[in-house]
Amino acid sequence: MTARLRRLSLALAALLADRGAAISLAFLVVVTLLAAGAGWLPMDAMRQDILKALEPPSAAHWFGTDELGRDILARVILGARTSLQTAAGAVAIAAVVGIPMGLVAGYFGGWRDTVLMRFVDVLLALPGILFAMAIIAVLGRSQMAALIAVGITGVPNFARITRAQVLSLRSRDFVTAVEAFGASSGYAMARTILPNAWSPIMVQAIVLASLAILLEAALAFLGIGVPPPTPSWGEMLRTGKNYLHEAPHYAVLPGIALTLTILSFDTLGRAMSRVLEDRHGQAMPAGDRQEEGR
Amino acid sequence: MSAPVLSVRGLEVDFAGSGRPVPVIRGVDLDVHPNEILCIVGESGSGKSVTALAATGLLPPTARVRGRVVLDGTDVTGAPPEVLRRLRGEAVGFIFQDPTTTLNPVLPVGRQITEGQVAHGRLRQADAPARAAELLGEVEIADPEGRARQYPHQFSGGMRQRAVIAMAMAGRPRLIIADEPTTALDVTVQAQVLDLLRRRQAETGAAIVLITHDLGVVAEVADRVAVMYGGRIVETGPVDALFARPRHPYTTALLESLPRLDTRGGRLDPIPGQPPLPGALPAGCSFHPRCRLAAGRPRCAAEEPALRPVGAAAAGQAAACHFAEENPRPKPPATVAEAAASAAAAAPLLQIEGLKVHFPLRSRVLRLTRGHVRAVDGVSLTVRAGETVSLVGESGCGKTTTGRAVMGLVPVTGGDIRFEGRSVVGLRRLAMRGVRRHMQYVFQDPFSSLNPVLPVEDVVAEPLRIHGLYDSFGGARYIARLFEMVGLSPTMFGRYPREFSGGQKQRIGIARALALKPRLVILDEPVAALDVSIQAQILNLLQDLQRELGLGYLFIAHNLSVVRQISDRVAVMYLGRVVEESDSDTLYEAPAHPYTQSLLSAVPVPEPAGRTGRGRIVLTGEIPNPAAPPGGCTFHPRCFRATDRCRAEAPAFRPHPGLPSRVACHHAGPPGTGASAERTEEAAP
Amino acid sequence: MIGYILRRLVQLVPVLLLASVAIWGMVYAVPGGPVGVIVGENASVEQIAAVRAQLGLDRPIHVQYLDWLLRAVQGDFGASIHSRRPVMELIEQRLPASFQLGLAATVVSLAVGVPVAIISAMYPGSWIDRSLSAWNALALGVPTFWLGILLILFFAVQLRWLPAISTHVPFWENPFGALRNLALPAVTLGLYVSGIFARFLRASIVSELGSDYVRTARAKGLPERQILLGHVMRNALLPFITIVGLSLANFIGGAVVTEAVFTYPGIARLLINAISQRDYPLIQGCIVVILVVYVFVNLVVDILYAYADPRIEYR
Amino acid sequence: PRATAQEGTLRVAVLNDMTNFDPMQFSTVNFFLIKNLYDSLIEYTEDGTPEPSLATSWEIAADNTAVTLTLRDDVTFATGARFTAADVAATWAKANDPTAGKNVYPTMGIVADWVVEGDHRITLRFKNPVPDRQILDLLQFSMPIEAAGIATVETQPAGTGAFRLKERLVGQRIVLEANPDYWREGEPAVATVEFTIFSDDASAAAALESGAVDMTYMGQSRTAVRLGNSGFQVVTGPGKLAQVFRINSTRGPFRNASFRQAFNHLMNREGILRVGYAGLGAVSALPWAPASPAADPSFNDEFAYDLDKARALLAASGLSAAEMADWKLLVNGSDEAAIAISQVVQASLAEVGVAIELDIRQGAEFIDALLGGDFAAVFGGVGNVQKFPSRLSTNSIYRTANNPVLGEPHPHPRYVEAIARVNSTIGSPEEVQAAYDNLNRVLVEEAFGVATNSYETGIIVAAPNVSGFVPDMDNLLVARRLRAN
Ligand SMILES: Nc1ncnc2c1ncn2[C@@H]1O[C@H](COP(=O)(O)OP(=O)(O)OP(=O)(O)O)[C@@H](O)[C@H]1O
Ligand SMILES: Nc1ncnc2c1ncn2[C@@H]1O[C@H](COP(=O)(O)OP(=O)(O)OP(=O)(O)O)[C@@H](O)[C@H]1O
Ligand SMILES: [Mg+2]
Ligand SMILES: [Mg+2]
Repeated sequence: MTARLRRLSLALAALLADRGAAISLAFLVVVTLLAAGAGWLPMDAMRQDILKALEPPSAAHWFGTDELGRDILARVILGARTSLQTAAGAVAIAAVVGIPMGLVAGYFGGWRDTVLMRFVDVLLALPGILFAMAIIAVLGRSQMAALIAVGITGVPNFARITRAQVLSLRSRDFVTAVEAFGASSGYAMARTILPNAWSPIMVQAIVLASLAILLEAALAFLGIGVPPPTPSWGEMLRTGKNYLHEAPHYAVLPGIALTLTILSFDTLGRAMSRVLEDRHGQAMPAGDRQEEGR
Repeated sequence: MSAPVLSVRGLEVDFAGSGRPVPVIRGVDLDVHPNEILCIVGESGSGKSVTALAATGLLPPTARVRGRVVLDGTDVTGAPPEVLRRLRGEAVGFIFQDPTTTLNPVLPVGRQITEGQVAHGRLRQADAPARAAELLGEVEIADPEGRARQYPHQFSGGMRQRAVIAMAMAGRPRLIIADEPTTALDVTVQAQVLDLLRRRQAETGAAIVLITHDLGVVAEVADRVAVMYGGRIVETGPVDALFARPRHPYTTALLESLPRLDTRGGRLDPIPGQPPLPGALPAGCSFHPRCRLAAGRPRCAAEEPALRPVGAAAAGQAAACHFAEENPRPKPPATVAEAAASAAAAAPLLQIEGLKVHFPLRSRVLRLTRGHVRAVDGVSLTVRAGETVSLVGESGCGKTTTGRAVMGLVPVTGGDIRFEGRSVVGLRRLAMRGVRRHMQYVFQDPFSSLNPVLPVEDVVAEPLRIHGLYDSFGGARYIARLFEMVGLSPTMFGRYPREFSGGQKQRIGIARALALKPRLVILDEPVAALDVSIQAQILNLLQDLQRELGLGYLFIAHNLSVVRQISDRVAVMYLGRVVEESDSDTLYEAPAHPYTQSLLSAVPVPEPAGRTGRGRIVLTGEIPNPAAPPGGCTFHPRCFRATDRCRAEAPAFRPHPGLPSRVACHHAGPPGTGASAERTEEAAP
Repeated sequence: MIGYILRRLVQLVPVLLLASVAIWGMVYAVPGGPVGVIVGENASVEQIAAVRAQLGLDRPIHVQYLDWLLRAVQGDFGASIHSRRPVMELIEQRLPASFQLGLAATVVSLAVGVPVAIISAMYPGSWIDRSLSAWNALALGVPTFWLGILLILFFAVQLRWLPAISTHVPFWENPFGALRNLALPAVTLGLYVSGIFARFLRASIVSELGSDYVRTARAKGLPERQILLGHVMRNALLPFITIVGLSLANFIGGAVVTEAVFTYPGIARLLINAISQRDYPLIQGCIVVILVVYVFVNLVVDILYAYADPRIEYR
Repeated sequence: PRATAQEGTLRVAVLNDMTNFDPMQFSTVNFFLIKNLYDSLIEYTEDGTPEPSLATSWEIAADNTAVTLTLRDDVTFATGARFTAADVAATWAKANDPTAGKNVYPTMGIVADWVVEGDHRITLRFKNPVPDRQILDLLQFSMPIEAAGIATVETQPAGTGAFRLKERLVGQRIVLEANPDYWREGEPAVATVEFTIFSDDASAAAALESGAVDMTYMGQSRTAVRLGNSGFQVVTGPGKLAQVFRINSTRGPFRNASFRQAFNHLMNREGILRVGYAGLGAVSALPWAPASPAADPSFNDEFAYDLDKARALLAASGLSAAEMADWKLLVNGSDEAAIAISQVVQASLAEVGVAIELDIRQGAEFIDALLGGDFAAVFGGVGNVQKFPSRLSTNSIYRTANNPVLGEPHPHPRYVEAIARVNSTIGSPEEVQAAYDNLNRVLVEEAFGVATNSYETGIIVAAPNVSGFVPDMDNLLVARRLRAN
């Protein structure tokens, strides 16, 4: 156990040696803490004051106010919660569905591979955002629907990356070894192959988190994301777009928050893949679906 | 003596990584003269390649180079890139180790051969195709015009290396640097390539620096030798003198740790310990912790010895050892044959009869079966308890597949495998699990056979856990015992495989194989990836364990010397079939199958003394595609005894009269006999 | 080769069938139907029933699907419920625009991404590499819709250089007009992907630069430029073809946000409107066409790949 | 007949694609087309005075049971066919057909039959005496379709309008060209009108600002105010809409009248007008435009935003807190203003302790919910609020029979009676006013529709060089005199 801890702390140290990764991680930690503790902050994201609508940034409202006179800073912070929750949930769904698919397809090959990968093909062939829209249309507009929709569009990423990993690992001798000892295919997949495939999968998860935030924002921008009054960055951009001339801060500030968060996830993901590459000498494959939110 | 083509003085190379710079070359002096072959030998990581790359300024930018390198009259160190570039095209040609990766896969071979010349303006673009064909012709490739237009993947390994030689020679360079040019090739092909290299050198008068870790190759081709250890040259001298009377204890130890084709010894004499890492060199003489002479001598631990002439001045030998004069002559190879017959009486542990494993070849599209790779196509073998049976043959002949079929890892197409009398073919999963407890497998590549994310303790315990026997076998205490048994300290329990050297990893792999107390161990090239000194340690360990535990070994290898060292009986495979099987001594001393004979004659012997007189059968061509084996006897296209009968009729595998061997050949018999032996037998120049 | 193409096309059939059944099922699972949109907010119950019957929407789902399928196989995708025009006609109006935008966006992403990749791969770790990689990160981090709005505000509203709305002007009829109309949407779409391209290509160039054949080429004394262009790029571009193809297919079918922001008459916007109006035949038609485009582009990519990579033989 | 050559193109940005060319199926999506392809029998001026159009004169019978029209004899359809009384008869026949009459059908309920009295003379007869204004509204609402073109009118326009269809690219643009034989002298002013369909208000505004179009039609109020401030012309017409908080009084807490009445005071009307419409419009507690004969500003004070009064009414309802919050507010997701004002109400409700969620739906899904009455409450614009007061009942929530939301029998018989009284009061102005007052009182007490404000629909924002705006009673776009130079 201590060895594992040591390994973890070494990896973290290597990660933090990268200045970009350190800054990104710090930023994400701050954003996460703020989002988690939004309830304790002095500003209220929901309090309207219509007479004070669309005010520019001031001492009372650091980020100004929106069209209903609500504090934009508070809404940006609460929007972080929406974004992070959606991203986390979506990545979890994508992983829970995609990883077993990739494992089974890669490990057994044959008809299972054909069937699963055809399914992935269809998912990939339809632009993700269209797919997400259809899912939301079926489920109705809610945070859960957005989360599921974004999650399902991420399934191919996990399925393909896991499958590729399994294909490259399953002919490696240490996998043959556990098979030679008489281990079941379940053991070989879950206990031997998967732990070795974690690194690229983790990297993929982080990349996907940034894509999920982007896609969630795009859905909100198209008016089918998390419904108001729950603040969400995409929704704020969508509304703020209408007031670009009167109150440019309204769309600019949430946009910056969104971009910085995506950048941080992205930087972190790349730094992680670099560190892992250095440590394992294996190249991290790029994601399949990086074109979300077009 | 004429001026040296390459002259290196005081070469030092550091690699500046993230931490402190690591000294990799620590003062190397070298001269290479025209028409001379200088071999650089040494274990992995001793700095052979870096020396060669530094000589031509090809090191990556992270390398810091000091010292003076004069190549063909030009000072290389600090030369502007343009000068270096010209030098590379004209004065020096390169041959690298792995012919599969040294050629660009997406460009035609012919273009790659000549493009350097074209870039230097020494060849007009219009003349390039003709010149490429001419060069390919010179390296004895049939249909050079057609081949020049093909891509590397359409060439076999040996042909690729020939093409690389043609490329290196294209500019008629004064110097050729060949970095392990034959390590990736089979012995038969290695013999062809070395032969070609030597002949081309004789024709062009170029100097050759040949880097290798195979002392046999050195003895075959070198004029002079430089032995490297820990980033320095520890001994240098003419090849005969160096082999006859090595002056540095490392050279001596190397020679003694080498298994040899011409002797069957009980135990090898390995060099203890591990080669040093460049970042953590011992103080003083870097060899002293492993040195026989250094024992207890404070000077060795304190002072780095200089390379100084030793022995008769005319001999031109130099060694970097404070006590070079005390270095004993190498022990003559042991010739005692131990009682090998002891096992013969025991009941058979493993019986393989007529085993066939065919892999379907599927088309990319629609995945229709388009044919079969006949990976194993008729293998019969018996292994008894306490006995080592070896399976030898060139790459791709089906050795590994046989081993895997025994373990039930690949589906068997035909034939039978019996373990302790019970057939294991087609057993259901659970029944197979029971059998697997008693058979274990050791893999070739220690780097990939251990799960990188498990601590080594868990790696070794994994088979026990899978079978639910961890506690009943004694848990951690039992694992500790296994560690000690293979010469590792249980204090290493929590470490990960990455933190071990290759030899240590292979020990862990062996410990893991022994965990379930098997009766049969299948060893798939267990020492092929290891340096000679470590190889000897592992071979000894295997022999000790066998004696202690009464194990039966199925030993898979392509190195005939290693096989001779360890085997009781040997089976030679060619293209999926066993073509000859006998006890070890008979097979090596009286081979009956022409393929066995050619294999044995292709093995380089670390004995420069008799090399000019050794008769040698150089096989033409390479092993055919197992998906479309030739008709009749599959060996006939390469066989020097082939007749019409061989083309038409596959020979049966049957006992050879007068020998305890079984052979599959229409014209079996001792070397030198047979229809057309003289035709293809040729003497080295 | 022709046999190979035919087989690939045959393989397309199950994918299309699977997708069409799935989409049909999904479309019906979605609440709301096309009738409300047609009759308007103040319609009566009888009116709605009449329209439903008129459109054949009162039949069981599977009957409707089979009917659609039978005619679709014959190339007849029916008429749009909403506009009463043949689905194929509507798609034919949009497809050239989508192709043109997709190609333009691909050109933009290549024109930005490839040089960025090459330059940063040539000096890995240098300040220029780091600043280019920051640029990439930015390209990947700025949401498309946001970028589109900013571009319109700046180039169309402020400077008045380019139109704020992009119509489809066929390139061969009026190249200048086409470029004016494509500039902003193509940049909006392409910038993000240029980041992906640059990253992918940089990584493969760097890894190819470390391979043995590059060392061989250096040992031959080839100039660095020739090594990069003649050796490395050929290998690095091979896997890149696939990525470019995928993104082209996605540009054509999936430029949802960009088409909305620029009011561009592409197929994605047609589909989005069809979805919001529950125009079933049009939804089906669009999706089938998007799938076919995807498969077709991939086929072309595979053929190109085979052409560029001597190791692959198609039998 | 005339020779003034039209020239030039007018480029108009619109925000919806039209659905079909039937003038009886007009809704906001084809507002921009109808008055350009068709003419009405009569028109209203901005202040509601009737004036001739295809009908040169109309004589209402003394007992208000018939009207006789004289039609122009110099009019041709876009096909070239002459316009006669037979076309008007065919048009009314279509309007009176329950499957073909579409939007006009309910209005035809008062009609008994019609008699063609010559090529250019026709008499329309009513079942009962009908107020003048209601008759005029029907004439203004009647847009003759060529008899031969009635069957295909959904896909093929068949009118006498100043323009005819030149090109249609679904979802992209519609191009009209001048009708060369148009009967109005010197009109239309331009040769072509090109409508480009935008999916988004901001893009349309940007197109106008960048000069890509000459005007936008039906954009958002806020954008219009902004563009107006930066030098563009903002043209609003008399045909305002009333924003009404529609309540399904057959469901949940809304069955309770006191609970419903609380909403009269829960509406922060100033805030809503400001947030949703940038102040363009007027607050109103009744569903009338200021020009409506039934408008009564005194209600605005009586039913002003007052949370205390709301709390009192909520308390009087006797509902528990959980019951009061047991509903969702349906929101039209494609309407930015609706999203904003729904949040204003949501916040007001939160202030009085009723926490509810928004149920935002898009496109077809929203319309289906609206049509099927599948909602508890929803904001929705109500039209015809500047015309005869009983025209209110053509809007779904205010329908007196076959009400799609409230169902049969109508749960608010007082309201049904009040509308009937308005329809049948043909007496003195005082009697008429009393009928209107009664209707207004019933509306706020039954409170199944709580009005908040009137607002502009069909706003035109045009570049400074555009001239020739013709106001339309329904704010439809009339392009026949428009030109840009
Ligand atoms: N680019 C590099 N960066 C850092 N260290 C390097 C680099 N190249 C080689 N080294 C180190 O220099 C030492 C000598 O390497 P070199 O390749 O010369 O060994 P070698 O004798 O050729 O071994 P082998 O038989 O394995 O080829 C090794 O320890 C190696 O790790
Ligand atoms: N799973 C497989 N599918 C198809 N062909 C296979 C498979 N495994 C092995 N082969 C083929 O079978 C032949 C024999 O392979 P095998 O690995 O047994 O050779 P080997 O004698 O162990 O060679 P080496 O010395 O290179 O390890 C080769 O041609 C190989 O390509
Ligand atoms: Mg080397
Ligand atoms: Mg093998």
